[in-house]
Amino acid sequence: MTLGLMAGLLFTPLAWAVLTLLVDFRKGRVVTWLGMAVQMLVSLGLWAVVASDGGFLYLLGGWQAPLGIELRVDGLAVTFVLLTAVVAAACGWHASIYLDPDKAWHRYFWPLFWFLWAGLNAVWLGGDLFNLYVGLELISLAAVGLVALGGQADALRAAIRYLMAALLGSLAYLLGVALIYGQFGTLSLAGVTALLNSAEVPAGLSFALVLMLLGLALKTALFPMHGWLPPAHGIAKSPVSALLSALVVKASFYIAARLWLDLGGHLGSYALAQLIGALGGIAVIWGSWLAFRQVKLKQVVAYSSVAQIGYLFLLFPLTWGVSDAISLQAQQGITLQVISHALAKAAMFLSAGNLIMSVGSNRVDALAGVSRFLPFSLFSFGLAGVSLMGLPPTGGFAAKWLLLQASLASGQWWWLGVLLAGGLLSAAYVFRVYQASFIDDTDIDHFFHPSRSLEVIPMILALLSLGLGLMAEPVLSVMSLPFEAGRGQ
Amino acid sequence: MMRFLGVAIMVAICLAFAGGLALTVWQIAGTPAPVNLPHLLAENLDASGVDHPITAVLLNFRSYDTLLEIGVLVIAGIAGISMAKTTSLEDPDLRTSDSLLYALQRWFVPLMLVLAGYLLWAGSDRPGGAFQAGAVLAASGVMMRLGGIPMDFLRPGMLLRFGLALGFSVFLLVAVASALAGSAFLAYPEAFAKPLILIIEVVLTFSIAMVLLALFVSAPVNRTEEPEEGEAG
Amino acid sequence: MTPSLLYAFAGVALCSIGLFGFVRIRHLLRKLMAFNLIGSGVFLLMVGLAQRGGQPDPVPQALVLTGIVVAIAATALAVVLIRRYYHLSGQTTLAEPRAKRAKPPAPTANREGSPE
Amino acid sequence: MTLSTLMPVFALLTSLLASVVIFALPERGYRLRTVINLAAAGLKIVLVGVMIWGVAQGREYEFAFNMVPSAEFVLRADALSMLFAGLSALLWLLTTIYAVGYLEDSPNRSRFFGFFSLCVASTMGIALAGNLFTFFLFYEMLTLSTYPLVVHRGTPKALRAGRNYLVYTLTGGAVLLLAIAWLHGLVGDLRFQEGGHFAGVDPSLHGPLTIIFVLLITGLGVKAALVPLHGWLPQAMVAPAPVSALLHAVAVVKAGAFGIIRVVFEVYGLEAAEAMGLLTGLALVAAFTIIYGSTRALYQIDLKRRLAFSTISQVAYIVLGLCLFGPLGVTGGLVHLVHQGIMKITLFFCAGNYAETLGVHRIDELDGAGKRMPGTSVAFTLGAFGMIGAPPLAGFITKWTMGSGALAVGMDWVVAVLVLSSLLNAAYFLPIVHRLWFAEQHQAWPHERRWGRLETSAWLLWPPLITAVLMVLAGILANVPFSPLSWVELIVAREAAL
Amino acid sequence: MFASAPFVLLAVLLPLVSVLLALRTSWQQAYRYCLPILPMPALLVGLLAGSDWGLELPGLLLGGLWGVDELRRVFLLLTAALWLTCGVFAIGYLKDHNLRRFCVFWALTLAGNLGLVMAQDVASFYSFFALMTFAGYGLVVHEGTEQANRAGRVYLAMAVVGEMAILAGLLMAVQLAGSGLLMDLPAAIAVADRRWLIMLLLLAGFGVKAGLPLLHFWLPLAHPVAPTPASAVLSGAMIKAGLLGWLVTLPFGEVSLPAWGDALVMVGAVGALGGAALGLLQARPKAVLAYSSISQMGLMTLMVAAALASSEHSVVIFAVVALYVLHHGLAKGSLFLSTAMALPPGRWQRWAMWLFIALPGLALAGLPFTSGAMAKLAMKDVLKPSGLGFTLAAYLPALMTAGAIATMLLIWRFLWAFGADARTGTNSPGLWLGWASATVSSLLLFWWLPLPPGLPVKPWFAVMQAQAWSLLWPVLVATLLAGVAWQIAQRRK
Repeated sequence: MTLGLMAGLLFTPLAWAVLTLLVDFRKGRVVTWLGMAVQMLVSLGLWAVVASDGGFLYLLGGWQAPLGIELRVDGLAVTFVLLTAVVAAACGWHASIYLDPDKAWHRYFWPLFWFLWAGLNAVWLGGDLFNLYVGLELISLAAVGLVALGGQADALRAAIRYLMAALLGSLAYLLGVALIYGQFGTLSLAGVTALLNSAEVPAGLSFALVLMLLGLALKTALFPMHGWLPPAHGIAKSPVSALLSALVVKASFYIAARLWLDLGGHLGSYALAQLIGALGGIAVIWGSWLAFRQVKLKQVVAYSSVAQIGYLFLLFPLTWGVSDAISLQAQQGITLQVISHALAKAAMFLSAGNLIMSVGSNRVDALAGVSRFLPFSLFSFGLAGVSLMGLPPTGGFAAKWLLLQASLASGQWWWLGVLLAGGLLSAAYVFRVYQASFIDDTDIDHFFHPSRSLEVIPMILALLSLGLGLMAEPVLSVMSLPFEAGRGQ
Repeated sequence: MMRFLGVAIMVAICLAFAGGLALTVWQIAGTPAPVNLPHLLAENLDASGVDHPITAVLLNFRSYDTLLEIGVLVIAGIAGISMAKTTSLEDPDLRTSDSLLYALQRWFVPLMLVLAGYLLWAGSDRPGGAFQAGAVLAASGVMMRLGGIPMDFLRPGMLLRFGLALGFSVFLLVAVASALAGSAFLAYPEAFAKPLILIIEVVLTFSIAMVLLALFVSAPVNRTEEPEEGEAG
Repeated sequence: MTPSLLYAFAGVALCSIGLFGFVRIRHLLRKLMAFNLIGSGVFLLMVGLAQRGGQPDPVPQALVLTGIVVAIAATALAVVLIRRYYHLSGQTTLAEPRAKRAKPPAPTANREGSPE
Repeated sequence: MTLSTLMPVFALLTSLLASVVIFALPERGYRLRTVINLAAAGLKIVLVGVMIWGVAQGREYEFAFNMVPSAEFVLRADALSMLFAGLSALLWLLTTIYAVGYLEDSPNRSRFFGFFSLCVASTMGIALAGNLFTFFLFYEMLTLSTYPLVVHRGTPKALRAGRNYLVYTLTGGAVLLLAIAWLHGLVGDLRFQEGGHFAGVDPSLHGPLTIIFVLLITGLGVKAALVPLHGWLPQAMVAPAPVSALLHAVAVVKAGAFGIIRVVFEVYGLEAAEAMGLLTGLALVAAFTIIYGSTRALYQIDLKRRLAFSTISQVAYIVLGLCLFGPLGVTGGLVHLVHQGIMKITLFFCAGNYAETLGVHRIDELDGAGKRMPGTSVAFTLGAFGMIGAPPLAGFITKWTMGSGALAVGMDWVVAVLVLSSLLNAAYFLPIVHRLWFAEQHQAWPHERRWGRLETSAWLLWPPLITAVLMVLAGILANVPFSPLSWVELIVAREAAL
Repeated sequence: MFASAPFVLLAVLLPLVSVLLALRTSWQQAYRYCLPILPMPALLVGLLAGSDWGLELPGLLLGGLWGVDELRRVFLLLTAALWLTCGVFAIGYLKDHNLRRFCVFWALTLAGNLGLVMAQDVASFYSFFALMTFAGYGLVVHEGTEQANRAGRVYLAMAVVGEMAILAGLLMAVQLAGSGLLMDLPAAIAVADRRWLIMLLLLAGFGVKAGLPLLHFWLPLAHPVAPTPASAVLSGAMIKAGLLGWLVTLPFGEVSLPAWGDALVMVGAVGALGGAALGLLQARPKAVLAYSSISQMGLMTLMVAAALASSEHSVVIFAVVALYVLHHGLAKGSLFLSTAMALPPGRWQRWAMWLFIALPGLALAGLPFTSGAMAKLAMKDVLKPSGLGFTLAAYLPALMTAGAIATMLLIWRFLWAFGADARTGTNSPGLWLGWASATVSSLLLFWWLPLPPGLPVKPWFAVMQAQAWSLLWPVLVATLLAGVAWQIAQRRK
């Protein structure tokens, strides 16, 4: 049964990419809905399988680890696959209604969308270093394609800047892979970890890890290297920016986290961990401050992504040199943060899209009076904002709570400041938008009312992010399932 | 003054980077690799259905990489085409009527096609294979295109998109077939390994050539304006 | 100091030169070429390092092949984007245009492709 | 999942579901919305009543599941929570009736009533919370659900008040989260337990525990409007009357005070807090707040701002009562939680009536209002005298028990504070009463609205009268079994028993 | 015992329930006519009460206990009688402007006054005391003139401060006594270590109401501005509440406090003489009467001082104080009512009217065969210095005579001032009936009212004849002085 699921998971996105390439936008829309349903079912099935009897290794092409490529299907990976399924389905559904079918170039939206989805799945499940590189490339190029789709000069400039940053990041990562392959002779992550735990470790190799983390940080837009993200996510179409902010950025972080959890213990150092954590902290403060000052609504949400990404990098200091229990708690916290941020950010971008479409301008102060005539989208924007702020009962709060506990237990109390200040600052820019919409100067309803279903999707995502707070326990239970290597072929 | 400072800093960073890298390489060179992959490869080579090790790795052991890599190529193709908004790629005024080039083409194009064929066939036991053949084909296409020979299959229509997708979809179908047959994704059955790889190679060659050519030809001529989301108009 | 290590160190040199070029150069196409330089440096290093044990190791060469194809795809996409960007805004660098709606400049005589 | 575990959840769900349904209702679904509102309020009172009866019999209502690996979500109905739950359930019904009348034809009422019942749901959650984690959860939900109510009118002033409100409450929330997380890290997940946890704690923990206590009190102090943190309350008066009535008399302000009660009583425990010398500091802050609030109230021209400052000083009574350490003083403090709620909501209802019917917002425009609106003015006068602490009303009971409690413990300066604050209360309430009854109406009402026979619409008139009667009864029949005073004595008895 | 309970409850509840009459403007006139009916149940309780009448109200406040003992019975009689006569007077006096408001505050003050007399537990005593004070404010500012508002403000400010002092004192006392009943307080205060503070607070608190010097400022302001029936009640019954407060809370009979006795004597003396001196300077008749009340309260303070100083005599002194309170209340009530009467045109009726107005005044001064004489005699033989142990006891008789002279002078001043602005005309029947009943009750009814049991039983009329001269000479001296002053005034005019 698991084989069928795995094959389905790998096959469907690529097959649908090709299928949608051959048809135009309208027919592509119908095909995509079908594909989304299949993908959702497969992801759920896989999640259930892993939830019942633990993670397993999936050998592609039947070849054993060092020679062939293996896919590591453990709790964490499956949780991310399911998350991708949910968010991508929502964004796809929203895009199918939001995008104007008559434009000629929109026919190419669906193939790129499916390739992106395939790339994401490849990265979540990847167990082989070089395979991860190719997956990353797949995602980057698809994302750049989506950003540049039908765009004007600004969109293209953002796309190029994004492409350059992504490529440089990938190459840095590839350089690291080359060094590790040179040292260990194997490309499989599990193999390298086993070797590291058993044999003595040459000191020099930490440079390779630093390189890889640097590359991945550049692709995740960590603080000093976040220049490319706001224009790219800000200018792209709303469903695209939702996809980018919620999932694409997380892919490179996911790889960095896996590397850190497996190789960090031996190759990393306390100074490196604290440096990355510090960069994360600055990102939270600086991102929120810039988000507060943006004039355009989508730029606000984009900079908020930069800030929220800062939280993720707190994982590094909190899992280095601490007891397993604390490290597990930190991992759970970060997983929750990733999931709730993905859901909330997607909801925020989609509802921002709705608001912009109805108001006719993407400036924040043009939102006056929306609260009276278009409360539903605004309400989902608010709910998503609440989750970003990490206020109860949302998932953001559960994540923040776990991170607070982990940083307290590990004695690194200075992360408390970052966590709390981040919450407050994000409250600042969310409520600034809210305040702008509450101004009630016009009685006439001159707003364009988007179709009902466009407004429902962000609300569903926001409610999921809200519900996550209450349902944190089962989600986390699967994530931290012990990984039994080698079961199943 | 600022420029000089910027350059100086950048030079310093690059030198540090180079130094660190060199040091790491020197240390790695010092210690033997614990896992001897080539030896392992040699043992399984016969099971891969191809005698040339690189092609075996490419199309059998790490065939998933190749599949995704072709995907990357197709994405580049799609993105390239999506840029071109003209109805036809074949812009009439791009055609030059230079008789010398025309004559030269008559000699070179067939030669290149034969070369591509050879490269494709040699892949199984000598260096060569789908990528090299595809590249040569694309080069010949470019030459013909510059020479002014109309290539209507390059017009953005069903044909172009089908060409792009052909190679990738065949590869995908083969991969899924093996999965449905019970073994893992992309696991060719022992006996059919060689013919399957050959089919994939051939189809890939065409697709790669098509993608590269499409990318070259997609002249960014644009007439309709599409305002950025939320902009006026 | 087997000859393969020589390739590795050459790769290192190429990488650092490429990095310098990539960061400093403003013009997009030249930046792209610098990127390709880094790429080949990395590939050289990968193969060089793996070969230090004497006989050539096919796996990195296959990887390099794949890497090259990916690099080609990325470069091709970049070129298309740059040409389109140039067509739309007449800019060859990523700097923000001064005036918000800068009208694309009149095409210079030697530009290949159809006059606008 | 027996009935006793689900009861608190039902109590919580009544208003949660009500708010969801109301949000979905279209704007013109007026009748349906009112029916839902009232039904939900009535159902909630019934549920709370059953729980009160059950708790009196000693039954245990508890619902728990662990929401996040290290912390669990606990809803528990004990005597103390029933006090606050009962108060907010009762006053929610009255305020709903009032709000229906008040927002007769104003725009987006669905949004208003949706957030209104959401806010009461979070208040109910705060009352029923079984541990600090759940308490914090509902504490923050309260902030979020009250913000839209404060900025309901959308005027720039309201928005500024809303922003100010958020800055205060969110910062307070962050500090509280820090404290709870630290406490959680230090001693693990603490359920509220009568008698508190730190009775015999080893002295080494005293240092951090004191700092945590200060942080907890600061976090809770923001909502309880203790002096340095009270800035948001007067400005939030710009909200519509039912909002300022329910929120600033019952929900928000009491949540802070209730939190402080929970922390001092059932987390630290009175003996431990006394041993660590925490109570004296708190008592000083509370005393200063009482005096400061009353003096500031003297200089307010706007009626609702004066009531706001009076709220600030009155809530500090509760905190002061806590610090009196003896059973009597604590009883005084707790019973004031109920009494002040009833009295203050009466005053806000009347202020709302004056604003809605006569368009009067300033005190000096109130001349002769007694003749024009006798019903409301009688309620206001009773409320005013209650606040002053004139016997036989509810305020007197509180001051009497707190006074004797203070003397029993030997803190005589507390009696002086009580006397001084009663004088100040008299100083800022009696002139209003004078204007109501004895001043002649010398200029026309700013913009008067007629409702036929009654002085104002029935929806607006009955709630203040009912709460006024409640207040008088709470005062006169203080010793009747289920009166606030005897219920608090039950709580203190159980608290002291351990 | 049980039969009395509903009566006691009715006595207090009837005025409270009557407030409902104010709901409709149409019932306004009905309310006016039932004003005198309100105190009737209380009068019945006063007349028929046995010494152990009581009503247990566990639910009320902190456990209520209402009841009447001998001391309270006299106060109750005085209060009920006075409110009855003034109620009748009010029917005629009141105009329709703000009538309902007046009736509501009248009823509330009456309820407070009656309640505090009958309350035996601290909570209800203090509740009714506060109700009377705050409702009294309504009566004081009824006219609504600027002067009335100013007087009201002063009245309220001082009253609230007094209330707070009482609250603090009672708080401490109850906390020491451990029980909520009034009768346990004196014992607790006697043994309290901070006894001086508690006694000071209670003395000052109730002193504001009783008009002690330096705490009396509100009295001369409030009385003239209040409507006549209100000022009559205010001066007659409400001031006595302060006195009652002292009697039931201070530790008489527990411990003798000579020091406190001396202090109070001085205060009483200053009150009596100072009040009279200031009274002479007033132009308006009601102001003069107000100061006369202050001086009379000064005299009563002397007796309280004596009781405090020598605890063994306190029971007898209580009885004399009660008698004096009764006498002063009724007399002062009728005097105040007379200020609002218009003099009849006819010469004979005019002279009769003057005589009847003067008689209560002369009674105050202690004319033989009047209630005043009896009160003065009882006071004289109870304040004999020999029996009392404290230093200033010797001056008491001298002070009493000085007091008598001062009172007589004040009466002449009152008559002169009344004569100056008296108007001739007809009075409405309500006014006649009210005034007549007040005067009759002061002069004649006094003798039939049940006297406080503690008094030594004596053939009072025979004693008066014997002591006639000692009673008369202060009156004659005062009349002589008044005549001289009148001559000087005539010549200067």
